[in-house]
Amino acid sequence: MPILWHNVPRKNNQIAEKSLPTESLLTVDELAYERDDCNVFNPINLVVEAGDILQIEGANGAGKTTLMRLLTSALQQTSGSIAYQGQSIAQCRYEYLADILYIGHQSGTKMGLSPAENLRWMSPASTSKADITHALENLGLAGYTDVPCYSLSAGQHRRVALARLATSQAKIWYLDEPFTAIDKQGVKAIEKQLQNHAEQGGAVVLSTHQDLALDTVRKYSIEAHADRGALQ
Amino acid sequence: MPILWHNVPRKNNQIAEKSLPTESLLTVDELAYERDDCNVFNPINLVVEAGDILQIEGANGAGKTTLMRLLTSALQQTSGSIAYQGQSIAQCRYEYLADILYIGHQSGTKMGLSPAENLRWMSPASTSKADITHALENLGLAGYTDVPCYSLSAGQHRRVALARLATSQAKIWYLDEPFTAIDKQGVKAIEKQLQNHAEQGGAVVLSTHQDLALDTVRKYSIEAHADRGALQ
Amino acid sequence: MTFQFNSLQEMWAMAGHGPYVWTAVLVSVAVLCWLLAKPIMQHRQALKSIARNLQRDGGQLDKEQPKKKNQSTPVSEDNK
Amino acid sequence: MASGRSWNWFHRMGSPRWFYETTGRWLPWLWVLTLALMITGLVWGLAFAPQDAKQGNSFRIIYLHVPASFLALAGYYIMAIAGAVGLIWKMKLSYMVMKSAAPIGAALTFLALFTGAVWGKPTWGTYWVWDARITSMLILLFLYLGVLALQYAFHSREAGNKASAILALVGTVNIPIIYKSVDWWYTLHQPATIKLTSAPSMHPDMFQPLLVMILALYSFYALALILFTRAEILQRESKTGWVRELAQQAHPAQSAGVTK
Amino acid sequence: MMGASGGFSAYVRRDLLLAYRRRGEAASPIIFFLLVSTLIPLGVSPDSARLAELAPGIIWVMALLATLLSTESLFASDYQDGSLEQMLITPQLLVLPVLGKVTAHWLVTGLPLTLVSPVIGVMLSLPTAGTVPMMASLALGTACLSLIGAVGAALTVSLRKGGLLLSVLVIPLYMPVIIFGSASVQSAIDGLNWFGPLAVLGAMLSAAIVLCPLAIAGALRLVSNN
Amino acid sequence: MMGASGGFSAYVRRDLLLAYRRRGEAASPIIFFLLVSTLIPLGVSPDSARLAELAPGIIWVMALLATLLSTESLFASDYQDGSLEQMLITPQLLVLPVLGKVTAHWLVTGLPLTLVSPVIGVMLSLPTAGTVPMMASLALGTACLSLIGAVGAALTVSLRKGGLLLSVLVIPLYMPVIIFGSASVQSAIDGLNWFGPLAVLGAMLSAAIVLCPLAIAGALRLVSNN
Ligand code: HEM
Ligand SMILES: Nc1ncnc2c1ncn2[C@@H]1O[C@H](COP(=O)(O)OP(=O)(O)OP(=O)(O)O)[C@@H](O)[C@H]1O
Ligand SMILES: Nc1ncnc2c1ncn2[C@@H]1O[C@H](COP(=O)(O)OP(=O)(O)OP(=O)(O)O)[C@@H](O)[C@H]1O
Ligand SMILES: [Mg+2]
Ligand SMILES: [Mg+2]
Repeated sequence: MPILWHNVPRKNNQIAEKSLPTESLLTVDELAYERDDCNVFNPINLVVEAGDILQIEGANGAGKTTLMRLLTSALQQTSGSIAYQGQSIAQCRYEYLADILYIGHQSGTKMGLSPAENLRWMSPASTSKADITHALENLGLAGYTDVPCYSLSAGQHRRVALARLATSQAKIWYLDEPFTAIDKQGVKAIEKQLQNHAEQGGAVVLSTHQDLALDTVRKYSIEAHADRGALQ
Repeated sequence: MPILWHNVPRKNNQIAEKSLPTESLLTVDELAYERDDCNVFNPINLVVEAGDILQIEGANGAGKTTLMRLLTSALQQTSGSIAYQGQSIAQCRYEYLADILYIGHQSGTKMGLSPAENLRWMSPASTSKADITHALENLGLAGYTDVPCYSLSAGQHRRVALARLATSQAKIWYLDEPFTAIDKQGVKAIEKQLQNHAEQGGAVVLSTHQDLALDTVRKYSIEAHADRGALQ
Repeated sequence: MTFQFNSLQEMWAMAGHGPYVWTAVLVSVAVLCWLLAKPIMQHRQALKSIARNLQRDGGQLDKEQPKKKNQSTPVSEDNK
Repeated sequence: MASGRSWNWFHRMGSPRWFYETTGRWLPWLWVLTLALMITGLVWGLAFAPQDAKQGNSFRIIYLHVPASFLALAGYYIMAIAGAVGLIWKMKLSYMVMKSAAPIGAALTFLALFTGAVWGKPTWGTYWVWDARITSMLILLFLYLGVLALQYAFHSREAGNKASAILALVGTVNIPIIYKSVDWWYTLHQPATIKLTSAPSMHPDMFQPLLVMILALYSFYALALILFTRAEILQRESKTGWVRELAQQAHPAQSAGVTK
Repeated sequence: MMGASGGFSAYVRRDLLLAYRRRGEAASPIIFFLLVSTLIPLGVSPDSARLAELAPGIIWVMALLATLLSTESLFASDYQDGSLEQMLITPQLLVLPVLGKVTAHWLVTGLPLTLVSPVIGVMLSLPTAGTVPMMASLALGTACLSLIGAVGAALTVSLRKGGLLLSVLVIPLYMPVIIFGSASVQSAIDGLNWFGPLAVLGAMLSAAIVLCPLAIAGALRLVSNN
Repeated sequence: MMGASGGFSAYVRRDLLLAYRRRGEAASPIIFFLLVSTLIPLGVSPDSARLAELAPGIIWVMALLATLLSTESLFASDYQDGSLEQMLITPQLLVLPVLGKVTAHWLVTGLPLTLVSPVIGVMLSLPTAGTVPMMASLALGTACLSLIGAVGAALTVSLRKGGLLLSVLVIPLYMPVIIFGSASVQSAIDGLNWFGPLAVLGAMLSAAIVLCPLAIAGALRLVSNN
C-alpha cells in the first residue's frame, strides 16, 4: 500500500546513512516541491537536532505551510530527501509518524465534540482523563471542557488544538502558526511548553510571524523560488 | 420587517440626542449581550471620535468578537444603546451600515473566485478596475489577482480581504484580528493604512493581540462577565 | 346503558376484534402515560440537580444575589 | 400612558414564575378531571356503548382514534401560536410552551395514525391506504418531527427556539394548503371508495362516550402541556432565587449535608 | 459599503459567476435528474406501458429531489466563509439579496431541469400530450421548490452538516407542489383540463415569492447568529 | 502519535459519538426514507395494487438515495476542520481508519434503514412474502452502497461543495447493487428463488470490503496532495 501511493524519493539513501554518525533527529537535503511544474521554494537543506527550536521564517506565500506538510509526509516531495534519525522517512514511515505531532492552520478539532472529547481523541490511548482535564485547564479552558467546540471563541478553539502538546509523546512537534488568535498570556504559556519540550530532548519546528521570547530559537528563512516570480 | 426582527433599544434616545453637541462618531452606552441568559461581558461604555484608532483588548473569550458583531448590528444587544452621530443605529440602520466596513475572523472572500473578482464584489460599485488591481498590488498580491483564492496561502488569503480597506469609502472600520497570518511587512503596510484613514477623519476599531507600532492608538479593555464563571 | 358482553373473557375477545381493539388501547394508554411520566421525571431531576449544585456552592441559599459568583468548583466532588 | 397598565397582565403572564405558581394551584384539579373523564370515557366506550352494525367491536377504537386526531391537529396550532408570540414579543415562556407542545403533538399524531392503522386492518383489510386525510395526518407527523429535530439540532437554546418557531409558522401556512391539496389529489386520482365518515349521524349511545373521550383528551392535553412546561421552566430558570428555594425545599437533606 | 453589491441583481450575478466557475457541478442537478430517472426502470420495470403510467409522478419526484439536493449549499458556503455575515450587514433590506440568491439558484437548477425534462419524458415513455404541461409545471414548480427549500437551508445553515435534516424539514412543505405538478401533467395526458392545477401552482408561487423571503431573512438573522 | 486513535475501532467510536451528538440529524436518513416514500404515492398514484408493483423498486431507489445523501458528509467535515490531514499522518495503514469511518456510517444509516423498511413495505403495500428478502438484501446492499459511496466522497472531498457531483460519480456504480437488490425482492414476491440475487449481493459486498478501502485511501492521499 504505502509503496503504491508514495513516490520513493529519487535519491538513494546512502547520503542519509552517511549522516548517521551525527545522529541528527531530522536531516532535510535539497528538498524541492513542484506545484504544476513550478518550484514552490528554493531547495531546502536543514538539520534539526534534539533540543532544537527551529522557527521557519518567510513572507506570506513563501512556502512555510508547504514545507511543513512535506516534513510531515502529508505531501510528497518532487526531489530531495527527508531523513529521520538517518533513515529516509519513506522507509521508516510508521515509526516516524508515531514520533511526530502536527498542528496546522486547520487544527483538526471537531466542532461538534467538546474540548475534552476532542483531546481524548487526539491524544495517545494511554492518556488518562485527569491528564486531559489538566492539559485543558493549563491552557485556560477550565469550565469549557464540556461545551461543544463551536461555542468557543477563535482563540479558545485554537487552545483546544494546542492542548495536544501537553498530552503528546511525540519527539518532533510541527506547529504551523500556533499563535494565531492566542492572547499574550497564552503565547507565553505555549512558549514555555516549547522550551520544556526542547530541554527534555524533543525538537520543535514552527512557523510564525511573531517574534518569540525564547533565546534558544534558531531561525531558517525560506524563500519563494525564482520561477514563481517569473510565472506571474 | 426590521421592526419585527430587531429589538428597538429599550432606552429612549433622549440620552443619545443629548450627546449630539459632542458629535461623537459612535457612542456606546451600557451595552450588554446575553447568550442563553448569561451575560457575555460587563456593560460597555465607549466613545469613538473621528480620527480615533481604538484597539479592543481582552483575553481569549473575553468577548471582542461578540462586541464587534454587536457594533456592526450583526447581533442584537440585550440592553444598552449604540448611537451613530448621536442617533441610535436601529433608527438610522441603513445610513450606518453604508458607513461601516467589517472584516471578521472569517473574511467573506469566496474560495472559488479570484482575488480581483472578490474585491470587485466587495467594493463600492464606483470602484474602477484599476483601483482594484492597485489595491491588490499594494498588498503584495501582484501576479495573484486572477488565480482562484483556494490556491492562496493563509496570509495571501487574508490579504485579499484586507485589500477592501483601500477601496472602501466607509467611515468606521471594524477589524477583528486583521493581522492573522500576515507577515511583518504586511502588518506594517496595513498599520500605515489605518493611520492614513484616521488622519483623514475616519475611525478604526480593531481587536488584535499584537502590539501596534502606532502611537495614536487608544486601548479599551474588555472583561468577561462574572456570570460566565458561575455557569461553568 | 348495558354491559355489552356476557363475560370478561368475551370482552377480551371482542368477537375476534380483540387483538385490534386491545393493541390500540394498550398502545394509547402507554403513550399517554409516557407523556405524563416524562415531564414528571424531568421535573424531579431538575429539582435534584439544582439542589445538588446549591450544595456544591456551600449550601447557602442567597435570596439577595441569585446570580452569585461561583469560583469554579471541581466537578468531581458532586457525586456523593 | 393608560395602555401601560392594560398590558400588565400580559407581561405578568409572560413571567415563568407566575405561570409556575398559578398552574401549580390548578394541577390537582386537572389531574382529577383528566383521570375521571378518561376512565369514564374508556369504560363506557369499551364496555357499554352498543356495537356498530357494520364494523362490530372494532369500531370501539373510535374512542381513542378520533380524540387523538382532534388534539393532534389542534396541538399544531397551539404550538405555532406559542412560537409566534415568542418571536414577536420575545417572551421566554412562550417558547417554553412551544417546545413542550411539540413532543405531545407528535405523540398524539402518532397515536392517531397507529389507532387508525390498527382499525384499518379489520375494516378495510389493510393497515394503510393513501386516503386524503390519512396522508395529511402523516405529513403532519413529519412537520412535528421536523420541529422536534430542529429544536434538538441546536446546541444554543435560543437558536433552537427561534428556528423551530419559524418552522412552525411556515408549517401553519402550509397545513391548510396541504390539507386542501391532498384532498383534491385524492378525489382526482381515485373515486372515494372508502369513507372515513362511515355513518353521517351517530347513534347518541355511541356518541356520548365519544364526547366524553374528546373532553378527556382536551383535559389531558392541558395537563401534559402544563407538566412539560413546568419541567422546562425549572431547567431554564435554575439560576433564579425562587427556583433555588424550591429545590432546597424539595431536597433539604442534600443541601444541609454540606455544613457538616 | 458594499454599494450596489447589496442589491438583488448583484447577488444574482455573483452566484451565477460562482456557478459558472464550477460548471462541472452546476451541471450536476441535470445529470442527477437523468441518472436517477434511469434507476427507476432498472429498479421497477423496463416495460414502456408501465413506465408511461409512472412517468409524470417519477419525473416530478426526481425534479424535487434534484432541487432539494442543490438547495443545501445555498447558504452553507456563505456561512462558512463569512460572506453571510457580510450579507446581514448590507445597507439594504435583507430580502433583496435573499431573493437574488434564490433567483440565481433557480436559474442554475430549476430552469435547466425544465429544459432537459422532455428528454427524460422520452426516456420514460411519457405521452407527448404531457410534454408542454410538464415543462410549464416544472418551471413554476421548481421556483416554488427553490423558495421553500431556501427557508429550510436558512434554518439549518449554522448546523454545518444539515443535508438530511434539511430534507426532513422541507419535504413535507413540498407536498402540495408535487401534487399539483404531477396532476397537471396527468390531466393533460388524460385529456382533461390542465390549466387548473397549473393556475394553482402559479398561485402558490406568488404566495411563496411574498412570504418565503421574509421567512428566510428572519431565519438568517435570528438563527445564524448563534 | 494518535496512539490507538488511529485504528479502526477508535474511528468507529468517534464517528458514532459525533452522530449521537447530533441525534436529530442521525435519525434523518430514516425520516428521509419515510418521507420520500410518501412522495411516490402522491406523485404517482395512491392505488394500492399499482403501488405493490412498484414497491420493491421504489424502496430500493429510496434506500439508495438516503445512503447517497448521507455519504456526502463522510469526509467533508473532516477535510474542512483539518482532521483528514491528521488521519493521513496516523502511524497506521490508512485503510483502518477508513474502514472505521465507513462502518460507523453504515451503522447510522444502512442498518436503521434496514430495520425500518418493513414499515415502508406496509405503506407501499409490499406483499408480505417480500419483507424478509427486502431486509436481507437491504442489509447487504446498503453496506455495499456505503463503501462505494465513500469512494466518491473521497474523490470529491477537496471540491468543498461536491453534493451533486458525488451523486453523478457514484450512481452509475450503484446500479448493479440496485438491480440485484430489487431483483431478490421481486423474485421472492413472484415465488421464485431469491437466494441467487442475494448471493450475488453478498459476493459484491465481499469484493467491496476488500477493494473499496484501498481506493478510498488512495483517493484521499491523492486529493490531499495539492
Ligand atoms: C392510519 C389511518 C387513519 C388516520 C391517519 C386517520 C385520521 C383521522 C383524522 C385526522 C381524523 C379527524 C378529522 C377531524 O378532525 O375532523 C379522523 C376521524 C375519524 N376517523 Fe380516521 N384515520 C385513520 C383510519 C381510520 C379508520 C380505519 C377508520 C374506520 C373505518 C376511521 C374512522 C374515523 C372516524 C369515524 C372519524 C371521525 C369522523 C369524522 O371526523 O369525520 N379512521 N381520522
Ligand atoms: N456561538 C456561540 N455560542 C455560545 N457561546 C459562544 C459562541 N461564540 C462565542 N461564545 C462564547 O462567548 C464568549 C466570547 O466569545 P468571543 O468570540 O466574543 O471572544 P473573543 O474575545 O473574540 O475571543 P478570541 O480572542 O479568542 O477571539 C466566549 O467565552 C465564547 O465561549
Ligand atoms: N492548494 C494550492 N494550489 C495551488 N497553489 C497553492 C496551494 N496552496 C498554496 N499554494 C501556493 O503555494 C505558495 C506557498 O504556499 P504556502 O501555503 O506554503 O505559504 P506560506 O509560507 O505558508 O504562507 P503564509 O505565511 O501565508 O501561511 C503560495 O504562493 C501559494 O499561492
Ligand atoms: Mg501558511
Ligand atoms: Mg474573537
